[in-house]
Amino acid sequence: MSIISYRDALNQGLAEELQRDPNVVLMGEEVAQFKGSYKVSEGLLEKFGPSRIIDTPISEAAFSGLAVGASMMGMRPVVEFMFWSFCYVAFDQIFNNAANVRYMSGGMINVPVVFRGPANGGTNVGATHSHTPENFAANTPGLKVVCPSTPADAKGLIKSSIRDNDPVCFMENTILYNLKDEVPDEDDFIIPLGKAKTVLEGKDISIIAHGNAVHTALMVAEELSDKHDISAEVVDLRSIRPLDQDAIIESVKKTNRALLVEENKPFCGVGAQICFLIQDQAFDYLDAPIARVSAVDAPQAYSKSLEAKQLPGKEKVLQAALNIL
Amino acid sequence: MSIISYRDALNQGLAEELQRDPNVVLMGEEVAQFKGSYKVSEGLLEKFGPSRIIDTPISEAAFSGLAVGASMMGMRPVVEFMFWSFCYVAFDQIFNNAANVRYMSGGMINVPVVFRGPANGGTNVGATHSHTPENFAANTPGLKVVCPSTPADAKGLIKSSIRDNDPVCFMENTILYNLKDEVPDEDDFIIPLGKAKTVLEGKDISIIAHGNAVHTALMVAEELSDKHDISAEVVDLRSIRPLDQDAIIESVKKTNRALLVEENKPFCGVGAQICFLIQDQAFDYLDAPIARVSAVDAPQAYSKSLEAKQLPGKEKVLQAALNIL
Amino acid sequence: MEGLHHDTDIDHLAPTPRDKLESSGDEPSGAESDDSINSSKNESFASDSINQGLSPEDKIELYEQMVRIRRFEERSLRAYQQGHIGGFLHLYIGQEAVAVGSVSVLGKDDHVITAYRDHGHAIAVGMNMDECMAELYGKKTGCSKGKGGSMHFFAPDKNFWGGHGIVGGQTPLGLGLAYALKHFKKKGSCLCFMGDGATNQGPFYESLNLAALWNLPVVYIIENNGYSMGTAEGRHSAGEPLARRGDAFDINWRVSYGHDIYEVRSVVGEAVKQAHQTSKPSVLEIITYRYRGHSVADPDQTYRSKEEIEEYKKSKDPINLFKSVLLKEQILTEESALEIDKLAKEEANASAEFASASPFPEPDELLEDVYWETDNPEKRVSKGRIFFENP
Amino acid sequence: MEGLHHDTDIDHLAPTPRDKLESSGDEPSGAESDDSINSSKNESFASDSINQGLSPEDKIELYEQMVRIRRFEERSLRAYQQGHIGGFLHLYIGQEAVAVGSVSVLGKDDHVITAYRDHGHAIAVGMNMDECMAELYGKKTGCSKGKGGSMHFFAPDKNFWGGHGIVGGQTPLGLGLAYALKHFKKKGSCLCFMGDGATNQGPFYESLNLAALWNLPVVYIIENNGYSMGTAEGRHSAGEPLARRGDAFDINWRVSYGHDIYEVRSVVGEAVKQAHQTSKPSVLEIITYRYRGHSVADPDQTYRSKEEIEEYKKSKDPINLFKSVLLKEQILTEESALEIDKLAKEEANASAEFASASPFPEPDELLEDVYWETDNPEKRVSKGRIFFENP
Ligand SMILES: Cc1ncc(C[n+]2csc(CCOP(=O)(O)OP(=O)(O)O)c2C)c(N)n1
Ligand SMILES: Cc1ncc(C[n+]2csc(CCOP(=O)(O)OP(=O)(O)O)c2C)c(N)n1
Ligand SMILES: [Mg+2]
Ligand SMILES: [Mg+2]
Repeated sequence: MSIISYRDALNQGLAEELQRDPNVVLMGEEVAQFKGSYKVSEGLLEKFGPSRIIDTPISEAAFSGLAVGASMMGMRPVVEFMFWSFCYVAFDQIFNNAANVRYMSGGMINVPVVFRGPANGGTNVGATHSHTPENFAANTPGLKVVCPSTPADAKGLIKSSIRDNDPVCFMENTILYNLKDEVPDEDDFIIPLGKAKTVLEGKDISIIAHGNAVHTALMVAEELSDKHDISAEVVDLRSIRPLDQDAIIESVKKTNRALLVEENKPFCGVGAQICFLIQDQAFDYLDAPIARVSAVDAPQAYSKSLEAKQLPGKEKVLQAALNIL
Repeated sequence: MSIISYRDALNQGLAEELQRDPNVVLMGEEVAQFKGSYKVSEGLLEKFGPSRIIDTPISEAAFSGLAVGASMMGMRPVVEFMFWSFCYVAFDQIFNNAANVRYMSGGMINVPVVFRGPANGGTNVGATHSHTPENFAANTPGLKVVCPSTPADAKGLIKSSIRDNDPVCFMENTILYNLKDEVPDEDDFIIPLGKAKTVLEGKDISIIAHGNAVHTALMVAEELSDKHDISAEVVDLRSIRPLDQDAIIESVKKTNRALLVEENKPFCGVGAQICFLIQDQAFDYLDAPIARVSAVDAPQAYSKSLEAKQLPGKEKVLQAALNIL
Repeated sequence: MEGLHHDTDIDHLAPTPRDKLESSGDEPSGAESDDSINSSKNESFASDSINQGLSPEDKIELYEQMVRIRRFEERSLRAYQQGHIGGFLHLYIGQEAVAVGSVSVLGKDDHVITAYRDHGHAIAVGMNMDECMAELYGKKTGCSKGKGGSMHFFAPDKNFWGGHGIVGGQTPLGLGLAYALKHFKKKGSCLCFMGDGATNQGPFYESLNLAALWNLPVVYIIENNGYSMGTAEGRHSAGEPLARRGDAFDINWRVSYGHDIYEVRSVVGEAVKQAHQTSKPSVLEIITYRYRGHSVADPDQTYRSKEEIEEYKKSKDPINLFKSVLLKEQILTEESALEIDKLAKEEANASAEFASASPFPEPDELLEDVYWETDNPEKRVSKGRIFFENP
Repeated sequence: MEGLHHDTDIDHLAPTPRDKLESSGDEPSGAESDDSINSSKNESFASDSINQGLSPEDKIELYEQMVRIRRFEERSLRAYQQGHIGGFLHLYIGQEAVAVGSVSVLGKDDHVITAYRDHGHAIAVGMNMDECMAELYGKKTGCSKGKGGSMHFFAPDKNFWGGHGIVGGQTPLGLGLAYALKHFKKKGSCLCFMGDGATNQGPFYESLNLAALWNLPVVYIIENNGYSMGTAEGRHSAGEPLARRGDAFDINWRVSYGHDIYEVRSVVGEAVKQAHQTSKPSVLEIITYRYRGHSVADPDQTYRSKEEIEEYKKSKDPINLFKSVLLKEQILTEESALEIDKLAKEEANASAEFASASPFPEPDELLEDVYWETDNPEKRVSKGRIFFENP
């Protein structure tokens, strides 16, 4: 185990896969000479050269589609979006071409492409730069969706995503890039997609979250335990699609209460879907309605004072937990 | 009352609003000389001339954005997408610009634009042409979303949408264009957004649907009544955002059972959101899990034989109802 | 006709240093001073080395291919009218020389991608009528197992990557195919076909910039049939010719006619040679015409006259023209032409029978071909639930 | 520097019949044979009627505006470093003559829209420093009530429509503003500013086609500062100059320098005149330079040298240049220049104090300004629930 940042973990994962497979390339705005806007690709240009680490113009539609086309022929491109928000100008290439080519060709073509970059609010960059499209991507059959919350997951999941033969939308979080934690040193450390992680065992309530909300959930669980003598279980989904439904349902069957925390917008967000599954599969186990805390239902605000209240904070989540206990 | 088609009802609604307000224009591919791919704009060019009914090149991003810009200055453009699927190439203009400009300007700017066109599967046009993005739009604060299921609703709601000072995503259905039904003749017949319609009163189960699924729900209700002596209530949402939550909750409180039917894809679809609301607001009233039937979770297939089974059909929905009764 | 490019004299578009393809060397220019058909013009392309090298059998095969495409589509039209085919059916009739001529100059590392009007390209690359017709019928035996339909034919084994329904959506994909060719160090190219209307989609320009900036061997072929559905070129596009839109990116571009298969071969051949030799992209605008409505359901009488269609058919039908060339070259006889036609019709009829007799896919096949992993369960690595509504 | 356009001699871009703006009549050409600054060149633009018509007060005001923008931004930079400002801060320092010169030629029906590097345009259109600085601080008194931030300034009452964060996303909006002007029968125009990097977004081309096809009075101004973040022009764009990308649409285009405010006024004035007279669009590429990193957080030393920055500052700083012109014209004295500077600094400092003293918005304001209807409850017509997660 080494203690490294989420950023470095991603960097290692990318470097290892670039090393392992010459058909992996990384492309995006400022990924090469500038080392990535968030420095995730630091050192990769030096190591792999400009034919593997490629700076692009601001042409998300073209380079996303290029990556899909290249993947159809057997390459394994990794596309960095400086922000996932910019997938909106490349939407058709991702949500039609990457998602549907396999189907429309009757299974003759694989699309092993990874789209990655940060998708989060909370950094005062305003509405246009704070989208969290994991629900859009997971709604789209043909795509897989991953949202790592820790350095180890970032590394293990990016490696799995690159090796995956299906298109993967990999959503990081700028707030987590500096988070440091233990990451296994093994040579071939990977984490399969679709495997949730119970980050805290508990028995009174299941708090289910993904991405940065997992950390909020953990703080809430701590306070529930410290101040309210309540034992909360925290489940980190890690992957939205495939989804570890069993882990969710088992946890809820044990605790009989579920609180969903997400930084996604509420209407048709990931929490809504998890809610459907829980009540569908564990209706008789529920001792209270499933509670949910999502981002406040407004475009992401710029002002710190507003945005601090826009994402699910500890107090609000705590209150939501207490409401159903 | 006159009996007219959904297509003609839309046409009347558009014509009346074009007549009423000189700042309303209709633009899109083939809307003028060709009268619209689905002939919704028949006769409008003759009546209002080429400065009000405007044929566009295949440039959805540019003309959607143009409409947003023009609406900022006080026009009320109606943009036709030949298929709502094509919003994927204009996603940023709709989901960023139309949705966020008001917010980002601190409320100084209105964006009274309507994006309309068909959004449905079921006509063998394959995955790229069958998207149903009502959940994406309703997830996006700043946008309103309407899905009319009958000729009267089509007319009353398109008129409201055009008069609305906020951006409205108006999603029609090619299968419904030929549906004929009664439409009030009153001069100024409008239906407010956000008002659901209980199309059938019942007491044993609430079937909640929108768009074409409403018609499936009605067939199922009929069969439930005829063959199973079960009295189903059918609620047509009509508008997804704003959402008539009260109508939903009241119905479920009365029947104690809810079945959600939609032609949306399941993961984070509209049904997921309605499910969350019901269990949140009427948990103690539920005698069974909330059931849901969505489109089969695969890209829309071309073949008739497949697609016939891809959208929620009567048998499948009936079975889902019986399962929770 | 307002905006119809066929009224355009392409003479002033004669290659200048920039729009002349680099590898063209001493090839004669493709631009002539009027657009009437005359044998001398045909001969000028006929004498290009790329056409000189054709054996009589090669020429017969080109002719056959065009005839087969036309008969296939005519048969599919009947099937549509009989209710066997649903959704859209975009016919390529009238444009056959473009697909056949273009594909005929390709080698083993040259690839093809196109839009939804894809039957011609599909047959030109060697897909057989059975799998194509069965796809139109939505049958399990179709090239895409009935999942893609008319707009989404694919044959990766024949270097054919679709068949794409979103206008312009294939332009970045074609760029990616070219990118991969370069990555894999193949001396190849990608022909990316598109319509005149598709030139108004933004991703095309982003792709042009990348193609030029990164030197990618993609050849954009604008099949300019004068209309984007019911909208004539002059009503959808500012500036002429459309190929000039590559100019600002310093991409070689050229306008030529698509009714003469020798001309198509010359022009595309040059662009492919350039791609092989220098890896450079190009934009070719090929003037052509579709005889049928945009799709079968479209009443084309509203935006163009019967006369316009008849005029083109009479003077520029690519099959008739090539037939008279081959008759003159004494490669074909009226009898052998008739025989080719008969065989093509029989083949098309047989394909309709094949399609008709083929089974429909089963509902549970809906969930196949969505993910590689679920199609290969024994190799699946990921865990968890992946589908959320079953048939 | 690889790809840096400043090494480009724009002489060969001298107006040809197509890139000469139509209404320019007998104006002198903007292209000179070298790019060194000399007073004779300045005088050639100085003698344009649009500049001849300036009173001494007008000129002082232009100078003041540039100084105010610079001092405002320098002050905002300090505030950012002190932690008062979050997110991005894209400074316009070095480019001031472009916004000030352009806006100064506009009349009451001329409108402006730009990208995220919008402080200069905002102040140029007449927004006051207080509302701008307060917006940067995220305060309730900010122009967008703290909701938009640095990238999203708006002042519709001053014909200023933002401030847009998505690169190229404003290009169709600007088209729409021009469309509405035409609809409302105003003799106006819309200046749509964008960066060099933004020319690689597809919607820009779609917009160019529509602008030309429909004859819309939009003036696209590419503020070419040589870099798209850390990517020099030559690494992000094929073909030069960028303005030529309007050519294929038959749009008049022109390249000029942005360090001389007289030149900016001449060139933009012509384009606006053309828009007023013929409703025609144009594409202007204005060569300029930013002194600071792409945004405050960006370490610009990785992609350009200190010398490059110093060189530009020394020879082409728009404020210094205009100052020496005005000194020479005896409109300004060293003392009055100092006074202007002092006042600008004081104003900037005061705006920071204003911002600092202003209240933050309250959390429940999060749900304001999302929908017109919920902001105007007494006029609300729709029913039902509209928000699904409250603060
Ligand atoms: C993005 C998008 N917008 C609209 C359509 C609908 N549509 C399909 S084909 C077509 C016309 C295309 O014309 P052109 O590119 O000239 O090709 P042609 O049909 O002539 O072969 C349109 C508008 C689409 N498929 N995709
Ligand atoms: C669609 C999109 N992609 C990427 C970005 C991130 N980004 C913001 S500014 C910028 C560079 C733009 O350069 P340019 O257009 O030259 O303008 P300048 O910053 O020089 O004023 C990039 C890549 C964005 N905001 N939007
Ligand atoms: Mg066409
Ligand atoms: Mg720049």
